Amino acid sequence: MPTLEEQRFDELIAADARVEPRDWMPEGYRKTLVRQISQHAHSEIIGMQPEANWISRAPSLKRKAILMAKVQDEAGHGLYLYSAAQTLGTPRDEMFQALVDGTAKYSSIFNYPTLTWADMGAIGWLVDGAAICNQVPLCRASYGPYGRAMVRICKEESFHQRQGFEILLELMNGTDAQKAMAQDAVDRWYAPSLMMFGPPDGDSPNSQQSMAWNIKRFSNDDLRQRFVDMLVPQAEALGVTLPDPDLRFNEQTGHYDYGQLDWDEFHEVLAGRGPCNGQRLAHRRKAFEDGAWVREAAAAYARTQAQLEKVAS
Amino acid sequence: MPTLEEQRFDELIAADARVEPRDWMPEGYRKTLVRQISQHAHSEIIGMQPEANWISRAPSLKRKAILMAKVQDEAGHGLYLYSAAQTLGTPRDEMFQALVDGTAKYSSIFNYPTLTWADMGAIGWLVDGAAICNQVPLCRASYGPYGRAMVRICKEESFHQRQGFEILLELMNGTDAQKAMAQDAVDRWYAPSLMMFGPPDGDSPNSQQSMAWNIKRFSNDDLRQRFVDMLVPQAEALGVTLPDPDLRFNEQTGHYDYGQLDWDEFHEVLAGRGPCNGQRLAHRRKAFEDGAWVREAAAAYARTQAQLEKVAS
Amino acid sequence: TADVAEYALWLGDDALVLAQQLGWWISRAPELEEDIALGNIALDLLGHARSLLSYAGSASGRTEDDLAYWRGERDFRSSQLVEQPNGDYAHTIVRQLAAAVSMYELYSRLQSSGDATLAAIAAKAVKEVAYHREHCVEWFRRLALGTDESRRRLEIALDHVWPYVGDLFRDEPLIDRLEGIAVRPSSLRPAFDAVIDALAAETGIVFPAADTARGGGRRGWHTEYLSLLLAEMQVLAREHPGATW
Amino acid sequence: TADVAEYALWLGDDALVLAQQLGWWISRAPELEEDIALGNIALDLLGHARSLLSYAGSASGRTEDDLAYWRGERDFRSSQLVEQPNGDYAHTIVRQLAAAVSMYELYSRLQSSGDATLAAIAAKAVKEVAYHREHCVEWFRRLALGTDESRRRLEIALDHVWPYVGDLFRDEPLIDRLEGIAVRPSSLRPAFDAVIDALAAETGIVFPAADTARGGGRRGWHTEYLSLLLAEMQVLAREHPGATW
Repeated sequence: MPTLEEQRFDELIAADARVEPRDWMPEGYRKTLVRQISQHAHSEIIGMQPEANWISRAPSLKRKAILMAKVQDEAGHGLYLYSAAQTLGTPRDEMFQALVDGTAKYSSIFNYPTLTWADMGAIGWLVDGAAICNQVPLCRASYGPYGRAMVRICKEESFHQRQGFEILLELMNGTDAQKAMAQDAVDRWYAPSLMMFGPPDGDSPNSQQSMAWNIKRFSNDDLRQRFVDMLVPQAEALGVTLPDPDLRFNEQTGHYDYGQLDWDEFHEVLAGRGPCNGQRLAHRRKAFEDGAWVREAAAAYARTQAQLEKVAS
Repeated sequence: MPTLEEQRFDELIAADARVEPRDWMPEGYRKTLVRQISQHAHSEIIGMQPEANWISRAPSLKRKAILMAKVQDEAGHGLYLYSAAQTLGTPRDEMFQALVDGTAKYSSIFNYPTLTWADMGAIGWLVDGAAICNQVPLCRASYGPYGRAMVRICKEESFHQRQGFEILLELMNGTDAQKAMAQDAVDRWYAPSLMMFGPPDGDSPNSQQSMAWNIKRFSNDDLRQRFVDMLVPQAEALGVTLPDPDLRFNEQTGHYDYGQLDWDEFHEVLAGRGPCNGQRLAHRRKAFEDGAWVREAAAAYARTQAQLEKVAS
Repeated sequence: TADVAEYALWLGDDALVLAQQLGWWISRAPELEEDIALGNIALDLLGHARSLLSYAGSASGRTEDDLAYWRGERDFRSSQLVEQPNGDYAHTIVRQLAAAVSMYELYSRLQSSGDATLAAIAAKAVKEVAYHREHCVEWFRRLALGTDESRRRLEIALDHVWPYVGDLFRDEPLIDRLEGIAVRPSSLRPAFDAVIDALAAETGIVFPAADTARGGGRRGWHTEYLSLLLAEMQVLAREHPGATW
Repeated sequence: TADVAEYALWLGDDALVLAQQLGWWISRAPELEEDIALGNIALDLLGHARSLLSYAGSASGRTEDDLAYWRGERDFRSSQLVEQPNGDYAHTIVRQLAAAVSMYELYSRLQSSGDATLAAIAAKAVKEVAYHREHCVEWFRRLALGTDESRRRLEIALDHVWPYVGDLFRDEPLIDRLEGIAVRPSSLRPAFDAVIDALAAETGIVFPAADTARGGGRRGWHTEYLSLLLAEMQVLAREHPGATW
C-alpha cells in the first residue's frame, strides 16, 4: 500500500498540479529532474560559446548589441535553472563542477562550430526555434520551480528566435555573398536542430516515465513534427532552401514529411566525437580555472567583511 | 711603473691591434665592453618586438618571409653578442636576467610603437641605417670577439636597411594611402633615429675613454652628421620629406645642417617614460616566465641523458 | 560643428573600444554573475558609443557604423588607456577602474554642456556609469584585500595599466575651442585623484604614477594594441562593403 | 588542371596556416635558440606555401597573394589540425609533431608524383621537413621525459590537439581523380603510426585517439579558430585592394 506521502504526490500528478520543493517526491522523480534541469542549465552555459565567438566581429553596432544581450541572457538562463535545480538539494557548485569535469551532459547542438556571421541567424532561427518547441510544454512541468523558470526563459527565447530570423532575412535581402552565407548556415544547422528533440520515440526509453510524471508532455517525434511544420512556411518567407530533398507536404496527415536523419552522427557527437566537443569543454574549464584566484579572493574578502561586521555589532 | 701586462695592453692599443680574451686587460676596459656589448645584445632582443608585431599581418607572402627572416636575424645577432660578452667572463644567463629584471639598458628607439606597415620600412631605412653608421666603425673595435661579431652583424644589417628602403619605395610608388602611410612613418621615426647616436658630444662623458681604448672611433655628433648626409639623397630618391624645416645643405662645411633635436624627449624615454617601455619589458618578461618550465624540462632531460651515457660507457 | 564632432569621437571611441574589450569576457568570466555584469557594462558602453558616434557622424553624413568600421587606427580618437589588453581579471578591473571613475566625473559635468545633444547623452550615461564605478571599486577592494595572490596580481596589473591613465586627462587644442561645450580633461583630475587616493588609503595599495606612458590617443597616436583590436572588430563589415545587416 | 590545383591548395594551405601560427613565436619562444628554430621552420613552411599556392593559382591566373589574402575561410583547404591554436609550448610541439611527421611521409612519396611541379616542390620540401621532424621529436622527448610539469602539460596538449590529427589522413573524392599524382592520405597512416608508436614506447606517453574530432578541413569545414587567424593575416592586404607591396 502506498504511504500517505506517496498518495499525496500521486494526487498532485493526477490533478496536473504543481509539486513544490517542500513536497515529498519519489527519488526517481527528483533524480530525473536534477538530471534534466542541470543538463539544461549546462546547455545554456556551453551554448554561450558558439555565439560569443562572433561578438567581437558583429558587422554593425546594432547587431553587436543584440548579440551581446543574447549571450548574456543565456548566462541568466543558466543561473535560473541552476537555482531551480538547487531547490532539489543539489548545490550549484557540484553541478558546475560536473560540467567542468566533463561528466555532465549538455545539448549536443553546441558542439557544432559557428563558421560565419550567418550562423548567428541560423542558431536563433533553428536552434532557439527547436528549443522553444521543446520548452513551451515544459512551462507546465509538474515541478513548480522548473515550470516557472521555463516561463521566463521561453519569453526571452522567442525574442531570440525572432532576432535570428531577422538576421537571416537581412542577409537574404542583401548581396549575393550574404545570401550564400545564409543558405550555407541553414544547410549546416538544419539537421542538427531537428536532432535536438532526441532520438526517435522507439529509441527513447526514459520518455515514458517523464511523461507519466508530467515533466515531458509530448514525445520526441511529435515535437519534431511540430517544429518542421513551423519551419517550412518560415523558410519560404526567408527564401532559403531547407536541405532535405524528401521534405514535402502530406495531404493525408496534414503535416510535412521529412527525410531520414543521420542518427549515427547524432550518437557520434553525443559520445564526444563532434566537431567541437573538446573545444567547448576546454573553453569552459579554462574560464573556470583562470577565475579560481578571483573567486577565492572574493570569498576571502566576504569572510573578512562578515567578521568585521560581527565585531562591530 | 706599469706592469708588464699593462705595458703589453697599451702596446696593443697603440698599434691598433686586437685584444683577445686570453689577454690581460684593465678592469675598466672589461666593464665598459661588457656594458656596451650586453646593451647591444639586449637591443637586438628587444628590437625584435616592434617588427614581430607585423609578421602576422604582412601584406604579401614575400614581405612576410623577408620580415620573419629579419626578426630572426635579430635573435641571431643577440646570440653572437651575448657570446662575445661571455668571453669577458659574464655568463649569458646573468645578462639576460638583468634585461628581464629591467635593470639593464637597451636602445631607446625600440620603445616607440610600430603603428602601420610603413613602420617596417622606416625601421629598416632609418633605424637600421643609423645602427650601421654606429656599427661599421665597431668592426674595428679593439676587442677581437666584439669586432668580429660586428663584421657579421653589419653585413646583415646593411641587407636589412636595403629591404626597409625597398618597402618605402614600394609604398611611395603605390596608392595615395600607401604614400601617406610611408610619410607618416618617416615623420615618426626620423628624429628618434637621429637620437640613436646618443647625446651631443658635450653631454657624453664616457665617449673619450672609449675612443682612447679604440672601442669607439667617432664622436656621437660626427656619426649623426654622417647619417644625415647619407639620408638626404635617399629621401629624395624615395620622394619622402624629412620632417625637419631646418635641414639644408651648408656650402661651407659640405654637410647638411639639421635642426635641434628634442633631447628632453630622449631623456624621458631613456628614463622609462617612452610610449612602450613597459610593454617591451613585459613582453620579454612574459616570454621568459612562460618558458621557464620548458627550459627546466630541457635541462632535466639533458641531465638524465648525460647520466645514461655515463652509465653506458 | 567639426570640433564638436571631433570631441564626440573622443568619448565615443573610448566607449566603443572599451565595450569591445569587455565583450570578450562574456563566456570567460570568473563566475557566471560576472559574465552578466561585464556584459551589462559592455552593453551600456556600446549604447553610449552608438549615441556619440551617431552624433559625431551627423555633421558629415556618416553613420555610427561608417565611423566604427571604416576608420583606421590613426583616425581613432580613443585614449591609450582603453586599448590596453584585457590581461587577467585584475588587468581588466584596473583598466575599468580608471575608465569608470573618470567617465563618471566627465559625464557628471557634461550634463551641463552648452551642447544639448551632448548634455542629454551625458545625463543618460552618468546613471549607468555610476553603476560601473561601483562594480569595479567593489572588485578592486576584493582583489586588494582578498588573498595574497589577488593582491599580487592587482599590483602587477597596476604596473601595466596605470601608466596609461594620464592619457585621459590631457588637454588638447580642441578643448580650447569648445569652451562651455566640452569638459576640460585636466579639470577632472582632482576628483579622479580623490577617489583613487581614498581607495589607496582604504586598501593600502600604492598606485604607480599615472602618466609615465607617452599618451596621445586623442591625436591618433596609439599603442600597438589598437590596430589588432580593430582588425578583429572590423573584419566582417569590411569584407562586405555596402552591405546592410 | 583544376583538380591538381585543388590538391596543391590542400598542401599549400596547411603550410601557410602553420607558418602563420609559428611566426607568432618569434620574440616569444622559451629561449632565443627556439625563436630562431621556430622562425626557420616557419620560413621553410612559408616557402612551401608560396610554391604550392603559386602553382595552384597558375591554373586560374591567380597569384600566391590572391590565394593567401583574398579567400575566406570556407575556401581554405587546410586540415583542422594546423588551425588549432598555439596554446603553450607543449601544444605547439604536439601540433608540430603531427604536422611534421605526416608532411615528411607525404613529401617523401610526392617526390615521385606524375606531376613534375609537385614532385619538384616535394623533393625540395622533404629535406627541410626532415629537419622539422627531428626538431619536434627531440622536443617531444624533452617534454615527455623532462619534469613532471612538462609531462603534465604535454599530456594536456595531446588531449587538445590529437583529436584533430585524423583530418590529415582522410581521403576525399578528389584523391580518386588524382591517381599517380596525389598521395592518398590514408596511405600515410601506417608510417605515421609507426613513428608515433615508437615515440610512445620510448617515452611511455599514451597518445589519445587521433580522429575523434569530426574533421573536414579539405572540404572547407573548419573549427572556429581559422577565421580569426585569417582575419589577422589578411587585414592589411584587404585594406588596400589592388596595392602592391
